[in-house]
Parts: sequence; C-alpha cells; structure tokens
Amino acid sequence: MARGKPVRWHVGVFLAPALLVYTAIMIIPLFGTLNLSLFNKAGDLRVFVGLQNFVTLFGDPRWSGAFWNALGNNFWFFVIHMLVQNPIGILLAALLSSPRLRMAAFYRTAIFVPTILSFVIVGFVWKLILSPIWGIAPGMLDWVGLKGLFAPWLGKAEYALTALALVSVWQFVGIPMMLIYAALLSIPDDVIEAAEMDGVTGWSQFWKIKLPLILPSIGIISILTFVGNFNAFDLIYVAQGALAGPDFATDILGTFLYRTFFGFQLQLGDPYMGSAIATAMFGIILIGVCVYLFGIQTRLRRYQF
Amino acid sequence: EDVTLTIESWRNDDLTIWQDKLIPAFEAANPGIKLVFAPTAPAEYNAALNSKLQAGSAGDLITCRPFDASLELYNQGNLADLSGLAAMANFSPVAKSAWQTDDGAATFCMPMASVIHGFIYNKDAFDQLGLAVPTTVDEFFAVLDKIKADGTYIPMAMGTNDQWEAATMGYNNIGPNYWKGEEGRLALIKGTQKLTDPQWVAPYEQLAKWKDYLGDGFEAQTYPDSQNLFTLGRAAIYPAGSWEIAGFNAQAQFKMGAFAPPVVNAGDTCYISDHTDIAMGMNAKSAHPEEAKKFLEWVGSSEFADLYANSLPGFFSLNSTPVTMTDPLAQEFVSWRGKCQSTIRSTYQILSRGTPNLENETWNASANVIKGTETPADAGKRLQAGLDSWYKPAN
Amino acid sequence: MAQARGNIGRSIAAHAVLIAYTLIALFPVFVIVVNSFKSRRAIFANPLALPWPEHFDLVGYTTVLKQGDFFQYFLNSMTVTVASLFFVLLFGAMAAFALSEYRFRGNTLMGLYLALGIMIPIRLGTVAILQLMVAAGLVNTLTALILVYTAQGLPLAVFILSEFMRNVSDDLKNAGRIDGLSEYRIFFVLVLPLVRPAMATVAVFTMIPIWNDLWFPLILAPSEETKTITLGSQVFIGQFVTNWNAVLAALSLAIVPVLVLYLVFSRQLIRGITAGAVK
Amino acid sequence: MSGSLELRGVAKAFGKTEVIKGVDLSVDEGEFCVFVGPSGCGKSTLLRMIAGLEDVTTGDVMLDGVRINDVAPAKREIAMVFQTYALYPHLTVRDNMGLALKQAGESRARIDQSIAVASNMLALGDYLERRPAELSGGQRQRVAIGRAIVRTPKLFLFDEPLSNLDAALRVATRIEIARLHRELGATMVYVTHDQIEAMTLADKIVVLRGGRIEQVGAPMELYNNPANTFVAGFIGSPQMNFLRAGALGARGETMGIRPEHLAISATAGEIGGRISHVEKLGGETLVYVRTEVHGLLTVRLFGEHDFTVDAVAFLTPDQARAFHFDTAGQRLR
Amino acid sequence: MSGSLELRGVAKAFGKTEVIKGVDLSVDEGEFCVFVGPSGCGKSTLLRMIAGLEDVTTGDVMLDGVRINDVAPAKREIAMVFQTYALYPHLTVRDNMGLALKQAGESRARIDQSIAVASNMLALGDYLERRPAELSGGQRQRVAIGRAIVRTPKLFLFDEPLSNLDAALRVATRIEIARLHRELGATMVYVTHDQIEAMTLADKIVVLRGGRIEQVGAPMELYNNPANTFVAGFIGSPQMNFLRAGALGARGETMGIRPEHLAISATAGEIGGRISHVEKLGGETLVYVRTEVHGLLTVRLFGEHDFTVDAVAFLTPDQARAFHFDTAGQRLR
Ligand SMILES: Nc1ncnc2c1ncn2[C@@H]1O[C@H](COP(=O)(O)OP(=O)(O)OP(=O)(O)O)[C@@H](O)[C@H]1O
Ligand SMILES: Nc1ncnc2c1ncn2[C@@H]1O[C@H](COP(=O)(O)OP(=O)(O)OP(=O)(O)O)[C@@H](O)[C@H]1O
Ligand SMILES: [Mg+2]
Ligand SMILES: [Mg+2]
Repeated sequence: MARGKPVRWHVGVFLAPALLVYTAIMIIPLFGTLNLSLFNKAGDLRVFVGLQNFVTLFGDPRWSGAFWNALGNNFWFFVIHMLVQNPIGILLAALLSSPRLRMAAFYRTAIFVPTILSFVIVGFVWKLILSPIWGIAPGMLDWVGLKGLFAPWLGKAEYALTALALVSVWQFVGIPMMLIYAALLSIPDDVIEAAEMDGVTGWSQFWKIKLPLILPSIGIISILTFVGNFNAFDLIYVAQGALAGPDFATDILGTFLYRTFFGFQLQLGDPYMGSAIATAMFGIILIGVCVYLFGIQTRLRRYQF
Repeated sequence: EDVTLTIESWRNDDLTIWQDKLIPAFEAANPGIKLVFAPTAPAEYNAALNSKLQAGSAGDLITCRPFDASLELYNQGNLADLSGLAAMANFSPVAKSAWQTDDGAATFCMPMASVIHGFIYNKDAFDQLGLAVPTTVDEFFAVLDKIKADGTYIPMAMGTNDQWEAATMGYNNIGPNYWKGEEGRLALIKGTQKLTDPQWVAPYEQLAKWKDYLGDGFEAQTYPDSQNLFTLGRAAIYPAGSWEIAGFNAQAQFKMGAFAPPVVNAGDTCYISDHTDIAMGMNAKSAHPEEAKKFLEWVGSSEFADLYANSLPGFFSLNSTPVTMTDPLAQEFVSWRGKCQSTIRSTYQILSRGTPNLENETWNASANVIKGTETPADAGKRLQAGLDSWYKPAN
Repeated sequence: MAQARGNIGRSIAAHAVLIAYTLIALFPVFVIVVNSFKSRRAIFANPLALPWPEHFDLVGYTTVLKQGDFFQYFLNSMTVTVASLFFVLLFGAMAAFALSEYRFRGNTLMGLYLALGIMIPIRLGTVAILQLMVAAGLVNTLTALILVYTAQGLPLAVFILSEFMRNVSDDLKNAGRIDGLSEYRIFFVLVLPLVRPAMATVAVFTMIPIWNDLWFPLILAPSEETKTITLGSQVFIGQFVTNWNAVLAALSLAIVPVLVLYLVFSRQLIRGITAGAVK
Repeated sequence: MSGSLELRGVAKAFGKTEVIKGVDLSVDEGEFCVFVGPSGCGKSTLLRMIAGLEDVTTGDVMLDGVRINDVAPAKREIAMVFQTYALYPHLTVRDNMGLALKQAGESRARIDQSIAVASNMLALGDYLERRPAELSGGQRQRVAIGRAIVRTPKLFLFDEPLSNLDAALRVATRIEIARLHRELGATMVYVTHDQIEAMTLADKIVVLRGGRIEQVGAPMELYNNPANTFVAGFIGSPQMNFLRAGALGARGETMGIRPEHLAISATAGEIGGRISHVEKLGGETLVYVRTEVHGLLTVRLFGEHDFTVDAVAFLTPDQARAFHFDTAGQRLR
Repeated sequence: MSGSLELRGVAKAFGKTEVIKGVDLSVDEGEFCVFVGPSGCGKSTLLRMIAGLEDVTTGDVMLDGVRINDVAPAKREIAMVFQTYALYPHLTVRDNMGLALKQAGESRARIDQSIAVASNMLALGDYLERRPAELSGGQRQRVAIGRAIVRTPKLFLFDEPLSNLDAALRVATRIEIARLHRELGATMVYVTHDQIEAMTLADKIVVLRGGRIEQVGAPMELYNNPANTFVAGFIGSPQMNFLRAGALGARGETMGIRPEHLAISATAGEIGGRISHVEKLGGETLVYVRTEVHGLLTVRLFGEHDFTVDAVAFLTPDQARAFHFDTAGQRLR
C-alpha cells in the first residue's frame, strides 16, 4: 500500500472534486440545520438554548415517549430487513451467480424492478393488494385455503409495522442482491474451480468459499441497511401518512422527524426540535457507522484478485 | 412587458379549473398581468412553501391554509397584511377569522371558500330499502341497522387507516350537535369546558358505535378506499365533506342525497361544521405587489365567488353576496346554513398550537375509538391532558 | 468458465426459487401495469382483471399526455439523472480510489466524513441549499438539481466503491507504476475498468432515488421547463381525489427509462473481469 | 482404487478457435502419463477437460470405462494442481490443504495427520498458519501441490507443478511425487516443460502440438525413436541439430543429430564452421558452431572445456546415432 | 543510459517476520545479475524493493549513486516482469505491451513497431488481440516479458520470467534476453531457479539464503569455488554429493564431489554401495547409489547406460575435483 513519501498531490486531486461538491452542498447545509438544535424560538427571536431541546426531547415524557416509540419501531424495521431482506438478497445473488444459469439476466432484472418503482406506486399497489376491500390478498389466500389468515394488516397496530417492513423488503431486496452479485462476480473462477475439484460444491461451497470472500460486501449491505432503515421515511409516509398510524404503530424516526421538522396538518414545523431529533438520529446512526468502520470493517479481511 | 404572477397552492385538483376558467377570466379583464397556477402535491405543500419562502424563491400569491399555518407565515413576515383591500369588506368577520391575527387587527388572506360536513347517501339504495333520511341519532342508527340487516350494502363507508377521516368526517362532523357549535368551541378555548366533559366525549361514544357498520377490515381502509366503496355503490352512507361533491358526481352512477349530522333529540337545534378552509394571500416579498393586490381584489369579488363555487361545487363561497349554485347536492349542503348553526372545526383555532398537537391527537383518538382500542372516556382524558400540558387559557 | 453440469436437481431447485421470487417481485408490478390500462371503476371493482376487453381504458395515458409536456419532463429527468450519475461516478470513484489506495493520515476519518452524508436526510438542509441556489441564480435550472444529486449520491458511491477497489490486485497497479503510469492513469486505465460491476451497482443505486425524487425538483426547479417526470406526475395526486389512472399511467411510463438505464448498467456486471491477471 | 482414463476423439473449441483437435488417448490404471508440448498447444485445456472444468466440445472422456463428460468435477474423484495455483485466499495453508478432507468428512485426527505428512514433504511446516498472500511464489505452488496430494483420488492431474521451485526442492518434490505414485498406485497425468521431469517420472509421454497428439511412448522410446522432426526436436535438451541430409550424402531430407552425438575438433571433421558462442554449465559445456550449410549447430560436451569464440571448428556426427527424416519431417526407418 | 545499482544494508520485515536481513550488493552499469536461492529466501522481495514496490525497512537502495528509497516506482525507469505476471486483464496483449510506451508518449508507429518486434520474438503474433484470460500460462508469461522488453529502461527486473515456457521457447527467449542485454547495455537483475539460465546469462550470480547473501560471483567461480556447502549444493544440477570426509581419510568434515566427478564401476572402487535407482535422460544417465557411510550418492554419466537396480556398484571420486568443508560448512582452501 505504502507509496513514496514526497507530497502526493494526486491524493488531493482525487479527493478534491468530491470533497468540494459534497461539503458545499451537503455538509454545510446539513450542519447548519443540525446547529439549529441548540436554538429555540423566544417570541419572534431565535435564542441559544444549549442542550435544552435535548432535555425536552428526552426529558419531557410527551417527546421522549414518541421518540422511544419511533426508535423501537425503527429497530424492529431494521431487524426485519436484516433477517429477511439481506438473507433473501444474498440467496438470490448466490443463485443468480451460478455459472451458466439460464435466464439469469431476466431474473436479475425482474427481481430488481420493484426497486426502481417510486414510493407512490409501491404504496398504492400494496395498499391495493393488502386491502381487505378489493380482494386481492384475501382472494389469493382463499385460493390456497388460508383465508382465515387474512387480517387488515396495515390497519392493525400489531401487524402494520411488520407488514410495511416486508413491503419495504420486497421493494429493496434488489439492492443487497445486486451488491452481493457484483461481489460474487469478482471471485476468481479458478478458485471456484478448485473448490469444485475439492468436492466443495453447492451450499458448502457458498459457506466455505464464497461467503468469506464477500464478507466485506455483506458488511457494507448491513451498514447500508442500518443507515437506510434509520433514515427511512417515504414508504411509511406514503402508506400510513405522517401520523404513521394506526396509533403510531408504524412511526419511525424518519416520520417523527418529518412531522416535527416540517410540520403536518395543523402542526407547524418546528425546526429547532426537528433538528434536535435529527441530531439524535444522526448520533444513533453515527454510532452504528463508527462501530462498523472502526470495529468491524477494519477486521474484515479483504482479498485481492 | 407583462407581469407574471405565480400562485402557490396545494390544490392540484383545481389545476384545470384555474387554467381553463379562472385565469382566462382574470387575464381578459386585466391585460398586462399573466398568472401561473403552480400547485404542489398537498402533502408537500406546507414544507415546500416554507422552504421557498425562507429562501426567497416562493411565488407571488400564496394559497392560505386556515389559522395557525398562515398566521405563522404572517408573523414571520412572509405574508403581507391585506386589511386595506377593498374586497375585504365582502366578507363577514367569521369568514375572515381564520386568517386574522388573534386580536383581529390584521387580515392577511382573502377568504375563498369553506367546506361543510354532513352525510352523503346513495339514494337508490335508500329507495330500494325503503329508508327515510334520518334526522336524529336514533333514526340514524335504525337506518344503519336496516342496511346492515339487508346485507346488500355496507352501511357506512369509512376507514381508520388514514386517521383524519375518523376525526374530520367523524368527530368534527357529528360533534357540533353535542357541544353546540361555536358555544362549545369557544368555551373550550376559554377553558370553561374540558374535553372530558360529556358534550366532548359523547361524539366519541357515537363513533365507537359506528364500528359495527363499517366494512370488513375498515382498519386498513384508506380514504380513497372509502370514496371508492361509496361511488362504486357498495356502501350506502358516506360521512362526507362537501368537497366530495364534484368527484362523486363524476364517479357515482346512482342518485345521491345528503343529510346534515343527525341531532340527539328530535327538534334540537342542529349545528353544522362550515369550515373556513381556503384563502389567498400575498407573498410579502413579491416583486409585483400592485398586480398581486389587483388580483386579490378580484379574488374577493363576487364574480370570482360565482365562478369558483360553481366550478368547484362543495367549496362554498365565503362572500357575503350569496352565490347561486347549480349543483343539487351542493345546494342541499349549503341549504343547511339556513337551518342550522354554523361552526368551524373545534381544534383549528389556537388549540393546535402546541405539542402535543390537538388536531393530530384527535385524529388518533377518533381512529382508536372507532377501532375500540381506546374508550371514549380515556380518549377525552388523554386529549385534555395533552392540551393542559401546554395550553393555559387566558381567563 | 466453470462447469455447472451434472446436478440437474440443483439447477431445477435454483430455477424454482428464482421463479418463485420473480413472481413475488413482479406480481405487484403486474397489478400496476394492468391497472394503468383500466378505467378507475375497473381498477377498484376488479383489480386483478386483465385490461380487456370490457375494462380496457386508456384514460390514464390520455390524461397524462394531455396534461403538461411529458416529453419535456422525461427529457429533464433523463438529463438530470444522467448528468448527476456521471459526476457521482467520476468524483465518487476518484475519492474512493484515494481512500482505498493511499495510506495517509486521517484516511479513515476522511472515509467517515464522506459517509456522514448518508446518515442525515439531505432534505433537512433544504433551506440552506435553496438559499445557496438562489444566491447562485440557479433556481429553476437543471444545474441546481444536478449539483444536489451529485452531492447526495457521493457518500454512497464512495462507500461502496472504496470497498470494491480494495479488491483490485496491488500487483496490477504496481505493474502500471513500473510501466511509468501516473496515478491518474492507473486510476482511469487500470482500476476503473476492473471495478465495472461495482460501478454499475453504484450507478443503479444512485440513479433510482434521483429519478424518483420529488422533493428537490419541487423546491429547486418547479418551473414548467425544468419539471421532472416524477414531479410532473404529482399533478394527479390531489388533496381529496387522486387520479389513479393518470398516476399509474405516468409512473408506469416513468419506469421505462430507468429500466432501460438499469439494463444498460447491468451489462457491466461481468464475470471474470480480472481473470488472467495474476497467478 | 482404480482410474483408467480414456479420451475418444476429444475436441475443444473456444468460440471459433479450435484448441484441441481430436485427441485419442488411453492412460492405464496406475500409469504415470506426462503431457509435453510447446506453450499454448493445449495441455492445460486437455487437463481441464479431464477434470471436468471445461466442456468437451466433441468426443468422450471415459474414466474406468464410464463416460464422464457430464459428471460434475466434484464427482469425478480427481485431484488437480492448477497452473495458476488457485489457492483459497481466505484460508490458511493448513485449511487450504485440509478443506477437501473436511468436506469428505474425514476425522480431525486424520486430516491433521495428512496435512502434517504433506507439509513435511513440501517443507511447508513453518507456513501452515499463513494465508496465500503471505507466501512466496514457490511456497504457493507447494501449497497447491499439497492440496492435491492430501487426498487419495483415483486420478491426479498436475499442471506444471514444479515450475516455480528451486532445483533442490524440485528434485525432492519430484521424487516424492514418484513415491506417491508408487505407493498409491493412482493414475497421474502431469504437464511439464522440464525434460528431466518428463524423462524421469513418465511411464508414458504424450507429445502434443497445436491440439493434436504427435507421438505417445515411453521416455526413451521417444528419445530414441522419435516419429518426426517435431518430437525429435522437442524431446532432449539441448534440442537436436537438424542438418541438410543432401549436403552430407545421407538419406532423406533432414538428418537429425543430438548435440551429444556431434564430435568437435579444431583440426578435422566432416562439417566445418566457426565457434559462435560457448556456454559453460559446470558439469557440461555447450558449444555453438555456425556452419555455412547447416546453420547454427549445438555440441554438448561433458565436463568443462575451453574454446575460443570465432575459432574454426570441425564437427563429425556419430552416424550410428543419426536420425533421418523425409521432406514432411517424418522419420525414415 | 546508465543503471548502476547498489544496496546498502537493505532489510525488510513483514510485521515481525524478517524476510531480508541486511543485504549489501552492488550491480554495475550494464551488468547481468542473477539471484538464485531456495524458494522463499527473499528473491522476489528484494526485487520488489529495488522496484520500489515494497518499502525498505532499513538500508538504502541507490540507483546511479542516488538514494531512491522514496522515489516512486514510476519514476525509477525500470521494467519488471512479475512472478505472478500481473497482466492487465482487461487489455489485449497488444495494449498490455503498448501501455508503457503510450504513456511515455511514443508515436503510434514506434509503438506498433516495438510491439511487432517483441511479439515476434516471443511468438505472440497470433495472440495480439486476445486478453490474458484467453491465453495459456506460457503465453501469459510471454506477455509479461514482452511488456517489460518493449521499453528501454535503465534497469530490468525479471522474476522467474521463463518458468512456464517449454524448453525450446525457453532457450530461444533466454538467447533473446541475452541479446537484449548486449544490445541495450541495460543493467538486468534476474531471478531464476534454472541452473542453465543462471550459468549462461549471469555476469554475476547472487546466492541468497534466508534473506542473506551467501556468495556473489561469476558463474564458473561459484561452480568451481563455492564458499560453503550451501552454495556448493545449490549451484550445479544434479546437486553435489556430500561425503563424510573422515571415512575417506580426506581433509575437513565433509567432502563435496559433483555427480559428474564420481566414477562408477561394477567391480572395484573406493566406496561400495548398491544401485537404488537409475534415471535415463537421453543424453545423460543418473545413477543413484545407496552407500552405508555416505547415504545416497548421485553419479552422472554422459550418454545412455544400462544399470541393474540393486546391483552392487563401486564409486571413485576424482580427488582433484573434490571440495573440502569444515564442520560449519565453510570451504577449506
Ligand atoms: N506479505 C507477506 N507477509 C508475510 N510474509 C511474507 C509476505 N510476502 C512474502 N513473505 C515471506 O517472505 C519470504 C520471501 O518471499 P519471496 O517472495 O521474496 O520469496 P522468493 O525468494 O521469491 O521465493 P520463490 O522462489 O518461491 O518465489 C517467504 O518466506 C514468504 O513466505
Ligand atoms: N478462454 C480461452 N479463449 C480462447 N482461447 C483460449 C482460451 N483459453 C486458452 N486458449 C487458447 O488455447 C490454447 C491452449 O491453451 P492451454 O492453456 O491449454 O495451453 P498449454 O498447453 O497449457 O500452454 P502453457 O504451456 O503455456 O500453459 C492457447 O493457444 C490459448 O491461447
Ligand atoms: Mg498450461
Ligand atoms: Mg519469488
């Protein structure tokens, strides 16, 4: 890795464009906003209040109740993605990457199509499908003789979040799939051939050879899932509205933040408390990412091909 | 050189009406001023508008939500004071109240329309089942029972998935009859009544009984689902806002009628929610304030009132000069103004300024009560506690 | 080039799983497309029925084509997406290369800094961004969108690409250095082509949120000339009444270009791209 | 254990490039068969086809009389050393060697023992816990060999397994492979460019050229009875000299004479020339003599000798050891 | 053009493993220096340090008298053939070879010409449009060589460049490299395991063991004057026999005698034993004789000979060619 010691201008050149655009258009505005979390409104003036907003957020039971509810929901949302989306994605990628699989491109595209859809459509179609009224899901369950299992999932506090998480899994399974697929493609053929010769085939080949080699990519999808889930917003918003019903059962940090920051219906936007929530979310995500970057990523072995 | 004014609005729905009727009418009368109606999807409107105003890229004319949302814009200096416009005289104080400072000193939006709550029903179904329009709560439930017993129709189309249906078309629809309209609403603001009082809990009690008359899986039923259930003829009664009229007219292939929220005892004074809903203000930083004011004067005129109300049956003009409407259903709704006492939604003025937000809480409570996951009494207690946590009546 | 012969059972099982999942993936899409060709009544009365003959209705599409200049919207979306993608991929890959290839002080911190952007919704910075664009006179230009999307896409691109670039054989880059290639040429000539699958992946991940974004077009470029297709489709989502025919039609149409872009990129998902490089 | 191999009209094309053009070959159970041939002639490809790693375009591959064209590599009971090593980059040397055994469900103790034997034999004992990236080229190659030999398959395939080893290790490993072959009685197919390996290990050498077999035979048979100029030139190092038969009054078109069968003298001999270059290898000396008629001829002398470059020299072929070839390069007998 | 190389106390550790333990060496301008040594002794590492691809842990690398420890590889004006080839997998053979020239801003015509020359010399003409994945092992190695030689740097570094080539090609390429060396006058550092390459190409052979230099010298100097048993055993193939001097009444602890300097007879001689194994290589024959005192001894005979395995044989060392070593393995002079 290490190169010569003289000033390496090229490192700067490689970094500069990204840093510039990113800092100017993303970081400065965002941190300007997060900065608001230290202020509040007194009459028509903005005053510095230190950590008061956070005291409110975590101390006032009305705020903290909503926050912990959202955090808990968010955690469940994340757990479902980790347990369902990523394993399915990896499984599909593993199947798709088997050499000489016929129609692989078709499958790959088909499975990726949901990821391309806009949230408006996804929300619409799943509400339509799961609707107790228009009969698609109940009809199909009826078909297989399981009509009894049907419930208006999106309307029941105990199911709604899980149902939406699964819809989100449906939509985004293409992401881990594609990432893992790309990682699998970079495993040299001859290593796989050697495994074939050694009698290591099928699943054991996957577990013993491929999985260790794509572990860094699995790390990436885990952290991306984490970040993505803790920032998630649109699907819940489209399906359940900003109040994330029923009875806040689907309220996650993103919807909570949106409601607070931008306001909703009669509730006016409160950029100060909104920023406080955003900062708290940011803190949570940052901790997760740091755990990954410093605790996990550095320990993952990488292999050059 | 023509001046172009941009109108910010959440009314995507009205795009064609503006383009085809309102704008040509104004432009014809006011050469030199061009109008662009630039609506935003309703859910994004407040957030997008606020951002644009702060950054200074918002349009010249701004469609106003009622009460605090607009008041806040005015306080921040984003909306101009329009008290001086001549057309303001065309509106009653009640009509203007939604767009005034708390002390009534300044009015910052030109009122455009209100919406009225009530029930729309499938006349064919009523005829078929031999039902009469109910006027009291008991009759109302008797009708629902009959429809249910017959089984052809879902008695009532309402879902709780979107929550606001339950609050707006449920609680605020039937509530004024219990809390006696403005009397109760103002008492609540004054702090002399509490949400735990019987007149505020009773509507919840009625809502709790609705559950049995809603369609299967109403918990997951969304607002468009409800609309569709009714317009497709599968449900007999639809707790409505008058804004549905245009859409229902276009979609329903059966005859419709409407009735006001039933009263508790026959002969009681009836109260309706006649909610000031939409107005138009001027961006204080507009580069063309004169032209914008000219336009706003027009918006306040009876010409506009007539055009608007007739293009959008169900959005009733707030103009003091009555508008003759051609749509029978709209006529039915507006006729209640004569029979009953009007009030606005109980949560809109002042009471939704803090956290927790009473309007949002009401949505949630109404949905919970219908689903049976919260008792009416508990809902009242929770709401009052939330209100107490930040609202100190000034008495 | 390995041989997947023999175990036919295994291959049948693989197809079975894939077909099953493909059905799950496509069924809702099928519902969307089918319903976009039906009348509103038919959508709700009979959501699963095929569009013909009695339900067939092009009203959605005709509404869409009547309302606004959809071709222009498409063009705007395409311009914004492709240009942003270009910059995201270029700048992102460059930064990722710097992070993965060179050991320098603060390397990991720089990585973390560049990743901050995926941790906060960029929406929160809207006002400042809008102020910046107003100041730069970029409101209602596609440039504003391109800038924002470039910034928005960079963190993810850097994150993913740097991981993949670590896989590129050092010997290969060293061979380039011995050959006298500058670090720039090593990046462009050797490394970039070898991470094509990762670039394609990043391109796809970046393109989707850009294409589907509603917020920034609404804030930064809502004018008729700069509207994107997603924003254009919003016209049909009303306060109380949503024209589902039109929304379905518009958004179904909007799938096509992204799908095409996806197909273009996924051709870069090539097996054995580094085969034969080293022993 | 068994492992007779038969190739029947086996051919292989990559797209339009025909690489193997119909090979018929049988390797008996327990035989040690060495493939030699110029770089790119298809040795590795043929080996990979036997292993099942490349599809057979036409023809049959038979193992123990059973057609195995469509049998998966894993089911063929074959071990292979890849020319590119193909080590598992994430596994230590130990696990690289042990994986196949573990997969086959061998006991921990047996695996450890097999690895110990192999790593001892290949002098890898110190590196068992390293990963391939931390090994030198030769060490990697030894791991690849180790991985193949810890198993006891019917058939071993070795693709230039010793090319990166030093002389001493190469000899030692060669001897170990020979011993392995004797002890296991397994059939082995071995690709090499090394004459000594080919001559010492093989029961049967297969000379390939451009995807076709030129000659098959025991090592000394090929050395003493090459079928054509190609085989004659390919077997034996330094290469056989080819002289113009006409100029020498010999039969045929070309006369082949190995460098060790050319006598050199400063004074008299059949073919005159000038010394162009002398290579002293210690135990032997190679003298390159430029002649007018026959071009550059190589003379191989045992021991150390001094020659002056550019001096005149005369060469005399040992007619008894000469080979005669016709215009097509076929041997005249 | 110039290119004198000097290593001063150069050492390298990977983590805690010391791999190069202080090497001092100077290679003159235009010299051909060959590194030999057992697998894993650090040859490649040393080469990579000269190229600037590995950090130098301690010590200085000097090129033309200038310390280049911190000069980027690209700035060192060197060409290198990697042991692992390190081809650009996405470029055709032509582009693999042409990249450096293109970078240097050569004209299209010059590039084409250089490639034509190199590919001709390496018999790669048919493969110019192929990518590495479509080449055989030997072809890849040739591309790697071609990539290095199209350029004209000060210093060439070759890491086992011929290991995967067949004998004929190996000889041809070796001769081409020698010619290149003569013509360009560039300094070359070359790693090989092949005795013949080392002996014929080198001006100077460096024998490495375990990261240290054992001896440096001209080929025949090392052959005739090895400093110790290690060098004696390493140079020359087959390996020198080491006999117990005591048992023969000779000086020192060990007596070394090369296989070609042991006479064999069925009837009489100094050392008795039994023939354990005979290897016929065509032009020469190796006889392995198991003796009681000295273990297995190798005899190398010119030409073909028949011996019966297990027959009794007597060996007589040519005392004049014997080497004597002390207990530490150092040569006694
Ligand atoms: N990255 C590394 N980490 C630890 N040890 C290493 C690393 N690379 C090489 N080594 C060790 O350094 C020693 C020297 O390696 P090097 O590649 O220089 O050997 P070599 O002389 O070229 O051998 P060969 O002839 O087998 O190619 C070897 O023992 C090897 O195991
Ligand atoms: N994937 C491929 N596509 C096209 N041609 C190929 C491919 N793989 C190999 N070849 C060609 O097939 C021929 C035979 O290759 P093979 O690897 O069998 O040669 P080899 O005899 O093993 O040579 P070497 O001694 O150099 O390893 C070569 O000319 C090579 O260029
Ligand atoms: Mg080969
Ligand atoms: Mg090496």
